[in-house]
Formats: sequence, structure tokens, C-alpha cells
Amino acid sequence: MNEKGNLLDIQGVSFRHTAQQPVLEDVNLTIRHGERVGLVGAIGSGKTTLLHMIVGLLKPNQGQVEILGQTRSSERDFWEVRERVGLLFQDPDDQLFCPTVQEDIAFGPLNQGKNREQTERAVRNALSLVGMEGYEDRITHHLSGGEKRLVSLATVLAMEPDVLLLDEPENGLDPVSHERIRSLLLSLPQAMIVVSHNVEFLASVTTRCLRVEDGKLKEIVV
Amino acid sequence: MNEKGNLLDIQGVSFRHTAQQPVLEDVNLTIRHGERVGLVGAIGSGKTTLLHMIVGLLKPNQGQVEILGQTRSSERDFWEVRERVGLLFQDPDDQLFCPTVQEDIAFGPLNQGKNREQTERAVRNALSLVGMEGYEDRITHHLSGGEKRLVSLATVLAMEPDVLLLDEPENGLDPVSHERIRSLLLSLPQAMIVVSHNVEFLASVTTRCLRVEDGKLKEIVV
Amino acid sequence: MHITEGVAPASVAAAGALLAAGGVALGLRAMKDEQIPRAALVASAIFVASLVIRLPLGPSSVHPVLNGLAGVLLGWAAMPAFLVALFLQALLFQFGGITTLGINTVTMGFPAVACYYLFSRRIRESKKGREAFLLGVAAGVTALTLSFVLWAGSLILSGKQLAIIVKLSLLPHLAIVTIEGIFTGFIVGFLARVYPKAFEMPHIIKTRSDP
Amino acid sequence: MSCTTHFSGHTVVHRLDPRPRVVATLVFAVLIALSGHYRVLCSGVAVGAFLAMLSKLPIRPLAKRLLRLNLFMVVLFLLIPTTSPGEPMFRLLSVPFSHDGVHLAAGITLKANAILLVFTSLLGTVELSSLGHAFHHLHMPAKLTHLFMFTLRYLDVLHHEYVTLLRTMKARAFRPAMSVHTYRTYGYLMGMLLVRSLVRSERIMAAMKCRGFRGEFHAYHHFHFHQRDAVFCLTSAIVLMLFAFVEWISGGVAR
Repeated sequence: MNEKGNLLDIQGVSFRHTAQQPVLEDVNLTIRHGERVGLVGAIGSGKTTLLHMIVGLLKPNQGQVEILGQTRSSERDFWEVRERVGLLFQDPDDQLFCPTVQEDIAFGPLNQGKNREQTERAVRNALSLVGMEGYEDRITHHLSGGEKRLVSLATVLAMEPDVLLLDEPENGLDPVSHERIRSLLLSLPQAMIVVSHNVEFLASVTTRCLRVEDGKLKEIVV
Repeated sequence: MNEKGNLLDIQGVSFRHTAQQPVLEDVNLTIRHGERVGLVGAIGSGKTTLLHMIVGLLKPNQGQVEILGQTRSSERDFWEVRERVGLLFQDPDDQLFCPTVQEDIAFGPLNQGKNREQTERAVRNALSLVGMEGYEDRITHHLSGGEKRLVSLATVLAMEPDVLLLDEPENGLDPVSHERIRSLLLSLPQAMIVVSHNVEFLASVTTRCLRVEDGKLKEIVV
Repeated sequence: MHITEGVAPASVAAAGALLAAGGVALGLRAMKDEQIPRAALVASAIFVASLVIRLPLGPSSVHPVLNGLAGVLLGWAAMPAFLVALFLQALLFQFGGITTLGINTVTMGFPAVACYYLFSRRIRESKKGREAFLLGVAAGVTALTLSFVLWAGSLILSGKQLAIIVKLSLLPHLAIVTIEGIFTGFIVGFLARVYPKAFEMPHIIKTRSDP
Repeated sequence: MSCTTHFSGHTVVHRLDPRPRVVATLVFAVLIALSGHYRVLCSGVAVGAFLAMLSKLPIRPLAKRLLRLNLFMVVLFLLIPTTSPGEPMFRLLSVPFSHDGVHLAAGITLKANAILLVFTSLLGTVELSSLGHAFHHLHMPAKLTHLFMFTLRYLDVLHHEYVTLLRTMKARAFRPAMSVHTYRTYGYLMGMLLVRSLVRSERIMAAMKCRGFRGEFHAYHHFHFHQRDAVFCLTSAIVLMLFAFVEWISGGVAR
């Protein structure tokens, strides 16, 4: 990876759901290595849409998406992106689908083609990163809300991504888990985009902030 | 109904799911006529559990639940409670289980033994209360998120309850629907318990606020 | 594994309709009103899966049928559930048909009920995930094999000349049955570990002959 | 995205009461299935085509359905006449096509197309929930009607959950292949979908109890029978009786 280039370069991107007014309109966004960008905006303003577009789960109607130094448009282009850009979904219930914590965290590394031993190591590392050692054999469905959030983050970190896209990582957590997530994010070296309604939280974990409003991105000071 | 007594009086109530640490422990809560109580707390802290216990969907392991002037413990005791205490569920898709809006709203009144004419009137009234006149024949699963929430509320209001229990009524709504729910709640005469993560919202629709934390209820100032 | 509209002559269609009506009646009698949402949600989930999940098989892919799973989860209620699902499939996607609705309900539903008697209790009592997985494989394979037999039977009864279709589809079906088995195994294994309550459901469909 | 869309529209067919449409479709299907004569079968296809035009079925989806059905019929035409014994009707590339085989395949093709057209024009144009109500008013068992309604109600909800789960899997670099890993992954996905469905069904039951449900459903919906419905009933009755009459004078059921 060229350490000097941009991680992400979005130019003139528009997105609309079928026959509705556009969610995003002519949006530009550049993110460089090591940057941590906060994203705020009302519900339905297009924050999640933007994250999903970056990993190719949604395709823009217009504009160009360049990620990790290459223009990406086809499904195939995004295969590599998804191995190197980790997306944490808003609802951990959507992200965790395996019976046990261990299997869930192993899912990403296995998809990356890692062997058994590498995968086991990745699982252990990821769990210790989020401070959940010993949770390997727990049934994911039975975890509490906060635990699920941390495990979801572990499933993403296990893939050792270069960029993290985090959709409301602190939402609905009790104060203890909230603080845990905050200090964890501060300790991570990756570039990241963090979506949140909590401006205080964003101010403490990111280096700059953007607001999504009326389909546009605006730089704001928090 | 004795207008001077308490609507709700919970004393020393504990609840635990099988073999786990208790969700609620020795909780006391009294609600008087006309009171509007906000309830905050992290995901999984027991807010929903408390609401479900009040209408008898969950039975406490310990303690006493007195509602509308009577101690309630058996399933039968709660039949009356459920006709007079309306619970709005978190996910409107759980609450709207009939094909059309009209049938969904009529479901409660019909169960209350109202005849066709009374039911029709109840449906009309409830729809006009939430400002959704003309939605009678709409297919419920084609409604938008905000519309679903308002219709769910109409299904509850059609039963003319004395108390409302609202589980995150504004969650996930766009700003316009959000404001509509807020002003609607302000216009309703019933006593209510409102669960939300949005402290601002609670401050504007309730008269006092409680936080659920570590299985306990604490009065807070918002 | 549908009998397409027009293929079955009146006699076969009528026999299928009668058998299906009997099975559905039993299923409805066993299902109480308050069990309807649960049966419907399981039916919905299986319907969605059979429509959108495509299991890769060589250069192509196959849709799961999951009638074995429906059987262990629903018991006799699988009969009305399949009647509803097959009617919707005929109406929305033109699979099967209206005159063959009875035959197709029998083809899907009876093997499901058989799986309920054969495997449901064993899965409930299985202790290890592996055991549940294997029982799931057995349920998937048994149900689909029985369905194939019923399908082939009704096709041949519809006209001896149609036997050629049965012969030609024998080999593909072997592959499909194998994949269906593995797939059902993983689902049953998952449910046994994560939500064993799923298999307590057939108590809701207790008929007098319930073991 | 929805997997429960019907062919909506504003034609006279769409405005008809769904109840007689259900009955007419059923009787038509049975008559056609019973029939053994080309003149009846061809008239059946004609009636179907007429209804399809009357209800202005959208061309593309209808063509797709017809194509799918008739692809199977092409296979039948190639297979059955070439493998059944008997007098050859003609030869194609020196392969004999038997007389009986061709007639069997032709009969099946006409029946399938006629029923498909009528089924889609008359019932495919009913909002699905109204179809449920029609079943109820036609005295289908109440439990079956409710099962139908609930299944219908949650199809899109569960489909949406499936899509969401699959999306999160894709985001973690999942690419289906012919492997145990893929089958296991789909198995877990389906398992999760079922767990969510079962948990949701409990919440639905709770919501029903909260609104006074004590184990019994009360019907609310009702239909209005208009003059146009009477006209439809009369016309269908005449057409269907004509079919039966032609079948009868043509000499019973032959195949």
C-alpha cells in the first residue's frame, strides 16, 4: 500500500433509493492515512448509506469511488476492499450470526483464506484487543447488548483491516462499556470513520468532523 | 377508578431470566394519576422488562405489583390491566400483525367485546388522534417507519387506555416524524411511562425521569 | 420438486387434493389459535429461504427445500404451512400450480410430518451439537428422498410416458439431497446449540398419537 | 424490496369482488384439468388471454412467467414423444415423434397456459390480504386463513432480515463457493433467521395479549358486492357451463 496516497477518495458521488429524492448528492470526501473522521447528521440523512457505499454494499448512481489507491466499481473490485476495510454495523444483532463467539470472529479470517492456526491466533488477538478473553465458547445470542457490541468489533478487528468504518459504536451502551469502547478506539492505529449522534464522544475519538445534511457533507467544528 | 389512589405501585420487585444475574433487583416504583415518567438506561438494563412486567407478560420472581388499585399476580388478573394499560412495543412490526391498518386498530376493541359500530368509531377516533385519517385500508407492511409507529400508537389508543407504556416511541424516526410523535404525546391526557435513550426527548414529554442501572431505579434530573 | 400445472390428470389431482385436505385438517386441529403466529413465522422464514438462498453446486446452484426442518419444527402444522407456502409460490412465482396444489402439498408435507415422528424427539434429547447436526442431516435427507419418491410416483401415475423425467432427474436429485442434508444439519445444529426451545414447538401440535 | 407484490392496477378486473374471482378460477381450473378436447383447451387459452388483456397485466413479468412455464413444456415436447412407443406422427432429424406423445405434451401445454393465464389475471391482481379475506368469507377454516395472513404479513419482514444478515456477511469478505464453509455459513444464517422469527413470534403473541387476545380471533373485514360483480358471476357461469357442455357433446373425458 502506498503510504502517501489517500486511503479513500470519493468524488461527485450521488445515491438515491429507487424513485426517491437523493440521499446523497454530489458528495466529495477524502481520507488520508491515520485520519479519524467523525460523521454526524439526523437519522436517515445518509451516514450509513455512505459507509455501505465505501465497502460496495450499495452502488452510487453517479460519481467515482477510489479506495486504497484504486477506482472501485464492480462487485469484484470490492472483494479486496472488504478484506481491508472493516465495517461495524449499527446493530450487533445483524452482525453476529454464528453460534459461538469464536466461530463468529473466525468467519472473517477464514474468508480471507487464513489457515486454522492463523485463524485461531486472529481470534485470540481480537478478543484480547477488546478485552473479552475467555469468551470464545459463549453463545453469541445470549450475550448482553454491550458484550455483543464488543464482540462485533472483535469480528471486524480479527480481519486486521487498514481502515475502520464504525456505525454508532457507542450507542445504547452503559457507561462502563461506553468508556471501554472509547479508550479502545483511541488505542487503535487504524484510520477510521465514526458515525455517532454523540458529539462529545466524536470529539474525543476523532480528529475532524463532518455533518451530513440535505445530501451534502459539511466540515464542522465540535 | 379511584382518582386519588396510585395508578401503579410496585414494591420490592426482582426479576431474573433463568440462571442469570437479576435484571431488576428490589425495585420500587409508584406512579400517580396524570404523571408522566421517563425511563432511561443502557441496552439490556431492564427498561423493557419493567414495562412487560407491568402488563403481566413477564412475572416477577419476587415482590408485589399493584395496578389500578389491585394486587395482580395471575394471568387472569392481568386481563383487566391489559385493557386499561396500553403498551407500545419497541418494534412496530411486532405490534402491527394484521394485513390492513383498519383491522389492526380494530383488533383491540373487538377483543374488548365492542360491536361493529363501536369498533368502527374507535378506529376512526384513534386514526384521527394520531393524524392518520384515510389510512384505514392501507396495507400495514407497506407503511413507512414513521407511519408504522403512529399506527401502532393508534392501535393502543383505540382501546382507550388509562395509562400508556411507551417503549422508545421516537427511536429510529426521521426528524419530522420525531416531532410529530413528540407533540402527539404532549397532547395526550393519559399517565405514561416513556422509555428512551434520548434524554432531550424525555425532558420535553415527561414530568420526571428515572434511570435503570444495575437492576435499580434512580431518580435523575434531566 | 413440483408437479407443474396441467401435468396431472384429474384422478391424480383429485387424489392429491383429498390426501392434502385430510393432512391439513389434522394439522389445523392440532394447532391452537395462539400457536398460529409461531407456525406462520417459521413458515415465512422457510419460504423466504427456499426462495432466496442459493447453495452453490458445481457451476450452478440449488434452492433448499427445508421440508425436513419444517417437520421437526412444526409437526403436523407443517401440512397447512406448506399448503399456504405452495399456494403463494404458485400465485407469485408460478412454481407448481393450482390444480396440482394438493399433490404438491402432499409431496412436501407428508415427508415433513414423517420427519417429525422420526427425529423431533431425538433432536430435543440430543446432548451434543454434533449429534443434532447428524440428526438434522438425516431429517433433510429423509424428507427430500421421500418427497422425491412421492413426486416420482405421482408423475408416473399421471402418465407412464412421464417416467422419462423421473429417470433423467435421478442423478441431479442425488446431489440436491446431499446438499439439502448438509444444510439442514447445520441449521438443526445451530438451533440445538443456540435456541433449543425451537424444538419444544411440536408440543404445540400434539395430536392424540403424539409420543 | 418486496416479495409479496401483486399485479396492481385499476381495470374492471381489479375492481371486482375477490370472492367470485376465487370461485370462478377454481371451477375453471378443474374444468380445464378434466378436459380432453382441443376445442375446450384452446378456448380456455383464449379466455385466459382475453382476461389477461382485460386486466392489463404488465407484459414483461407475464412474458417471464409464460416463458418459464413453456421452457418446461419444450422439454416435454422433446422428451415424451421421442420416448413413448406408438405410431410416429412425424420425424425430426430422423427421430420419430409418437402420436400419443405429441398429444399428451400438447394437452399439458394448453392446460398449463390456460390455467396460468386465468389464475394470474383473476387472482394475481388481488391484493394478497384481500385474498385472505375472500378465503375467510368463502368459509375456509379460520385457522388456515389466519395462518395465511400471518405468513404473508411477515414475508417481507423476514426477507429484509435475511438481506441485512447477508449484507453483514458480505462486508466480512464472504463469497459463496461450493464448500462446507459456505454451506455452514448459510446454515448459520438460516438458523439465525429462524431464531429471530421464533423470538419475534413470541413478541407478536405478547402484543396480541396486550390488546386483549384470549385465544380467539374476531373477523372485521367485509366486502361489498356490486352490480359489476353480478355481471361477472353471470358471465363466468355461462362461459364455464359452455365449456362443460362442449366437453360433454365431444364425448366424455378422453386423454
